[in-house]
Amino acid sequence: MSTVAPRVPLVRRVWRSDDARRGFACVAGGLVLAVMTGPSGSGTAPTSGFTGSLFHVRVVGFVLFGLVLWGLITARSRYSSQVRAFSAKVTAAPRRLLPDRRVRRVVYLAVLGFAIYYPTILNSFWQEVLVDQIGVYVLLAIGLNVVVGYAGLLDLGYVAFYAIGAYSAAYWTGALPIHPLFHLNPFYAIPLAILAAMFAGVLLGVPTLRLRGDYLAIVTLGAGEIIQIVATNLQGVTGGAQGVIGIPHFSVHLFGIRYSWGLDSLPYYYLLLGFVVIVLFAFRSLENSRVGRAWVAIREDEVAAESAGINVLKYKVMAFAIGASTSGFAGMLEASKISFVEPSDLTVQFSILILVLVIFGGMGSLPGAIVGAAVLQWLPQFLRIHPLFGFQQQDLYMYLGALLIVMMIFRPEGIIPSRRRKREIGLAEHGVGHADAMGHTSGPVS
Amino acid sequence: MCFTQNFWNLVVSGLADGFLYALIAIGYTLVYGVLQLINFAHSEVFMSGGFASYFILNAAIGTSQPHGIASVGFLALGTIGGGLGGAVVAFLLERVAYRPLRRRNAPRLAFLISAIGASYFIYNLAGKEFGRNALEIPSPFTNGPVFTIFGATVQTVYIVVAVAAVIMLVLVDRVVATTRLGKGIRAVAQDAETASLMGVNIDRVISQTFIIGGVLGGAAGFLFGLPFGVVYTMGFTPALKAFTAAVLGGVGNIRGAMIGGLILGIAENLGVACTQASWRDVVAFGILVLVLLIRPTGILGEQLGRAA
Amino acid sequence: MLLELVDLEVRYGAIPALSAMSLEIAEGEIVTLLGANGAGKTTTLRSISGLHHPARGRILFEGRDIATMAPHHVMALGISHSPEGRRIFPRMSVTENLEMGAYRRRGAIREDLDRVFQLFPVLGERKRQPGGTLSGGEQQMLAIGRALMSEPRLLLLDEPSMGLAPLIVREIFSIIREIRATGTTILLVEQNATQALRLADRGYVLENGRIVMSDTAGSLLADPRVRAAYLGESAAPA
Amino acid sequence: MNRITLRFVAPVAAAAVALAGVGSAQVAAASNAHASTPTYTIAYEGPLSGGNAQLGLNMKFAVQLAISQANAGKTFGKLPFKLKFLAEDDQGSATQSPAAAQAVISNSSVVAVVGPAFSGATKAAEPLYHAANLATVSPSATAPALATQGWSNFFRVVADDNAQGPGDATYVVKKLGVKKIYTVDDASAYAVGLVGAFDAKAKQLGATVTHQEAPGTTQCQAGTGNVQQYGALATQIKGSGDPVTFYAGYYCDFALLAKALRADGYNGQLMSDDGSLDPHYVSEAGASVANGTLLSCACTNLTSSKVDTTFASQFKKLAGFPVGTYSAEAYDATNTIIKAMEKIGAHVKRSALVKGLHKVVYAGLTKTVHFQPDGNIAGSTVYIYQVKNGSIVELGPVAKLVG
Repeated sequence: MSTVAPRVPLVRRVWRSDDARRGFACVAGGLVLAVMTGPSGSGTAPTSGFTGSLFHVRVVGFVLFGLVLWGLITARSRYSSQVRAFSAKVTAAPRRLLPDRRVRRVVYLAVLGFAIYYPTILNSFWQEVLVDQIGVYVLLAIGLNVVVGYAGLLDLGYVAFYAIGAYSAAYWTGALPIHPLFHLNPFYAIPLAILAAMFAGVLLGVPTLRLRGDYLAIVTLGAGEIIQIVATNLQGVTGGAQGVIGIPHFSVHLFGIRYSWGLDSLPYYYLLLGFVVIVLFAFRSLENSRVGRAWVAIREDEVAAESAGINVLKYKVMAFAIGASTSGFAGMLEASKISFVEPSDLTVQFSILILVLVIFGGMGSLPGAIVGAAVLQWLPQFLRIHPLFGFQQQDLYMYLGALLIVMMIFRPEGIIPSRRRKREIGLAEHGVGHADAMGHTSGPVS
Repeated sequence: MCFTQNFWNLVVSGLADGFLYALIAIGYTLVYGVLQLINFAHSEVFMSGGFASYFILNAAIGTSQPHGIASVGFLALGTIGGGLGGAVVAFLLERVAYRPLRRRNAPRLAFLISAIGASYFIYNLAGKEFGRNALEIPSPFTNGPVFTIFGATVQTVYIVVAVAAVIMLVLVDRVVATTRLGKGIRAVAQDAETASLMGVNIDRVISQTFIIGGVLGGAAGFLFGLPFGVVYTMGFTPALKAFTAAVLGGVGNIRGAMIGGLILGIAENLGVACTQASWRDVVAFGILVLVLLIRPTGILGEQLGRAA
Repeated sequence: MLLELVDLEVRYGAIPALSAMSLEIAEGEIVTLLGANGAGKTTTLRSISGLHHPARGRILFEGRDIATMAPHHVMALGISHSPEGRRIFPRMSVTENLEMGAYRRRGAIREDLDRVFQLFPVLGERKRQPGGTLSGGEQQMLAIGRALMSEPRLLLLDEPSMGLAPLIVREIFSIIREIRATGTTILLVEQNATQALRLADRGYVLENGRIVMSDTAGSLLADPRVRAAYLGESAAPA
Repeated sequence: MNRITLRFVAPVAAAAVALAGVGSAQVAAASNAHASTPTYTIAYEGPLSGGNAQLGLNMKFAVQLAISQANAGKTFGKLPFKLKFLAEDDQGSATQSPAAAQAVISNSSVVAVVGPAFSGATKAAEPLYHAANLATVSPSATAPALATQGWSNFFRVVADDNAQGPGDATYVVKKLGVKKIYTVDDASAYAVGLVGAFDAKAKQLGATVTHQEAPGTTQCQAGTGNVQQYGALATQIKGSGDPVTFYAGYYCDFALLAKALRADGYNGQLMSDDGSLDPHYVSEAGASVANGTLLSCACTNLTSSKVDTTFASQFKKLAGFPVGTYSAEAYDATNTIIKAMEKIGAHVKRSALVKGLHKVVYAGLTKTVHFQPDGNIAGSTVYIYQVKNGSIVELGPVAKLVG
């Protein structure tokens, strides 16, 4: 008989203990962080980045950081009940206060008031950042949240709809080489741009949303690429790689109101803020409506949803189209604000960035999407001015990539999770439901 | 037709591309087989292979120009080096980005997101550490036209790619069909739980599957980088094409991946002749979308490792 | 004792599947586990082979606790599990399926293959056929044959008669009897309680994840409660 | 119930923390001490981070060098004012550059800007600079459209794409006597403009032109590499039999194309633009492939020529790396601004400096800077270079070579 019981040597026994493993992972994580934040190498000195960050006193700090992390994690798992009790005590006061409807309303109003007042005391640089880098991205994240968070679909071609919005703005205002029948101020073209993006969403969605989820991801990724290639190559239609210049600013001339948005970014900020508030209300009520429930059903078990009479494709396409139109609006607003679109900005990275914002904030959570986008978009700007740990802008996507992995391992529900989503993920991990609309594995398991 | 004039030339360069797509596509297919998951980060396995072979060959050859049998040796060294680099990255990838999620039985969306994160992390780290300019792999041979067939020029590098690819493709096909490891992989792909009841260590088989895919992908990184050099962003487009090839042949089907790769390589090259070179990616993605819509199970159907 | 389950508790998330489960099997015995759908029979077998890890309690195999071991380690100790629904590898040939059963073993398995083909002559006729194309009964035979390939000390059989024609069921049970004759200990989970109890030495009755009765097979077969609950509809297979 | 509300408190808190950070950054910007002699700031806007950082750094240190030399009285003698330097990063991106522009404009001591470096970034930021009547002198933005928007404050010290293209075409047709040309561009804004002008001029001179577009790896840096495509393109070029292939784009893609062409057995003359005028072209293509390649630039290349080695050495001392593409242009742009300021005297206002720049004449390293009314440089010269024995050698200005 060769079925001898596995005899485990000491080294392997230590390795197999959870504590040792965690310790190793924490220290390794610290070292990786040391390399990430360390000096860069180059093609001629490929190891200089590694040696410069690992054979340097700073590495001690990172190893210590790893050890402290290990300690914290171990302590947390050992004393999990005490930790829970403590955090319950800390949050007790707000918990007691917040259920009160009035308190809540006051909080909302205070947030809104803050959002209205605070930008006025910022300098023009941060005002600009607030629109170009934060506001637009908050809107984009809220929109993608419908697709990824509510419907559980992975859309990696979100930039395509942004592009369609931006080029719609250019088209209706006559800035493109091809001209429309009549020219419009971009403000009046907003509905047209939204419709165009929505239409594109349906067009892309209807055939592809029948597919399994991971195929959908690839097809949307391809669609995003194609949009960029088309925008670059169709010189006669889109102006090609040079981009389109001279898209006018928004202006309203209606019912005796005359207002033009100009170079100042604050008016754009308030327009965005208004739009975000409207969209928030709309999405919140959508989440709690029949449609929202259908999305939940699809996420949890697509087949069951289908057999319960829910038109799965319809609701998926709906989510896709809502996300697309939000993205289209954002594209149009940005194009009109800076009067310019160029294809080199319409990259896959852009789509990925928005995805990171949503995941970081919390899939399916509106406050999560807002805060995720605001914090992650503000942080690089802040780090640029006050660089910490040798942060360099060109490494941004390296940090974001690492962040995605870490989030998926430790906190897949995001920093401000949707309660429902968190429960779903928990259940799915115990084999109940799916927590995404990725479809059933068509794997060969019978 | 627009390509009649250059037909055989385009077929030859298409085959060379196709072999590379096939090598990368196998990585997708194997991993898809055992995990039912598209390994989005496979592009970076490919890229890492390119860089590994660059550093190894740089150390071995430097600026000298080897001849004759030495060339073959250095080619083997580059291929093995690329394969090793790819294998290491693929192994770590599975350990760090997938296994913790698998342990928790996380939703598939989480896997995809983790994979995207890993991809961005790896290639940007490579950009940071190795610079963001393309690096030229020291050439183990002098490239040039070798012979013509049907009026098509066949370059040295095409022959190298074809020979290396055929060897590896046959090898992997045999490994999966006949060895104990191959049986483990197929068992896990068909029914992981039952495989574990047969005494298959699923974790180990999954690791080994990533490693095999990594070896092929990494070697492809070397073969790809040989004429064009290596750069940190090199993985994205070829990997997306290879994925298309895998879908074309039927995800999870090893021979399908090979055939899909070759078809895609040729179709793309002929397609370019009819349009501008700038539409090349559109041709490939167009094929992808069409295949997914018309026959999502691919030409040979989805399955792993039907032995013969 | 060859196998002892001591105070076992298994949960699916918050839902308990087994609680305070205790059971023992001596070397050479056939023990059967009876119970309605969802009573926890399959969960018991899956916990023994390491597919589920219990929240509490011990699983002792020859005195050694295997509760937290991975399935492939459990398997290496000599426990072989023929799972519910047969779970043949559909795109592997009959021979390859059997070879999978001997996956942990290195060295010659020719003899074992021959032994299985002797036990199940029909498999010998279909050596090269993909497992997925066999009939239900043939698949069940293949599943049992595959489980035997590892030369187990303890064989776990989960519903070997499920969905099969009565004639085939009888054949399968007679083969189980033959296997037992070679000295292999068997833990049998069955819906077909009469057949199982006729074959077994002892039996346990599970309800809602708890053992509610345990006795010799003969006494259980005679027990009116058991007869009413489990033998009512299938008392006389014709 | 209470959990739902909790979800709303956390964002507020987080947002407050984030915005508090915003505020603290504001304080840093507002510090400008008074001195007896007035102090003015010359700003630089360009990529200092992101994929195009290197190109931006080439310019940034040149601006910094020009300012410190002027302060030391080396360039113009004693000046009636002191100069300060401010660098703003726009990553070369159109969506980032308005914020960078705002940061520059809101600093009241800034009287002129060197930059923005990239055409797209310029298109997005220039309306703001124009509204602030702040002069911008770009060392590198070559899109022709920039000079046609009515931005009176816009200047550039490089020829636009329309100048280099015709110069190159003239050289190819007249000097090389070639009547069939294959042109390829990398689909970047810069290359598309350049190749359009090249094709038009070549056709006007009687040559036939076949054109292909092949998207490149976006200026050798970021984006998605797509390097395997040159195999098929090379096959087509070889099939065409055209004796000259002109590539508009950047060195890394040009190197790949060149290698693919030679591997296919193409023996024609290779030529490219200033995007390829970089020693990396030779190192990436390999000397055997690169030798004989013609390159062009509406600039003199300092890495290879006799012009002012003191600039090159001082630059290296300051920056820690050698001068690169557009370093000399940035240096000239800065000195042109200082020259115009010197003419105005001690009290420099933004609007006065815009007027002053329209009139200034300054003999710089690369050329004599004198602006046309639309901000383009007057009488730009296109230089031809060639790779010989693995290094890039200047042949001379087109006008002289054609004779």
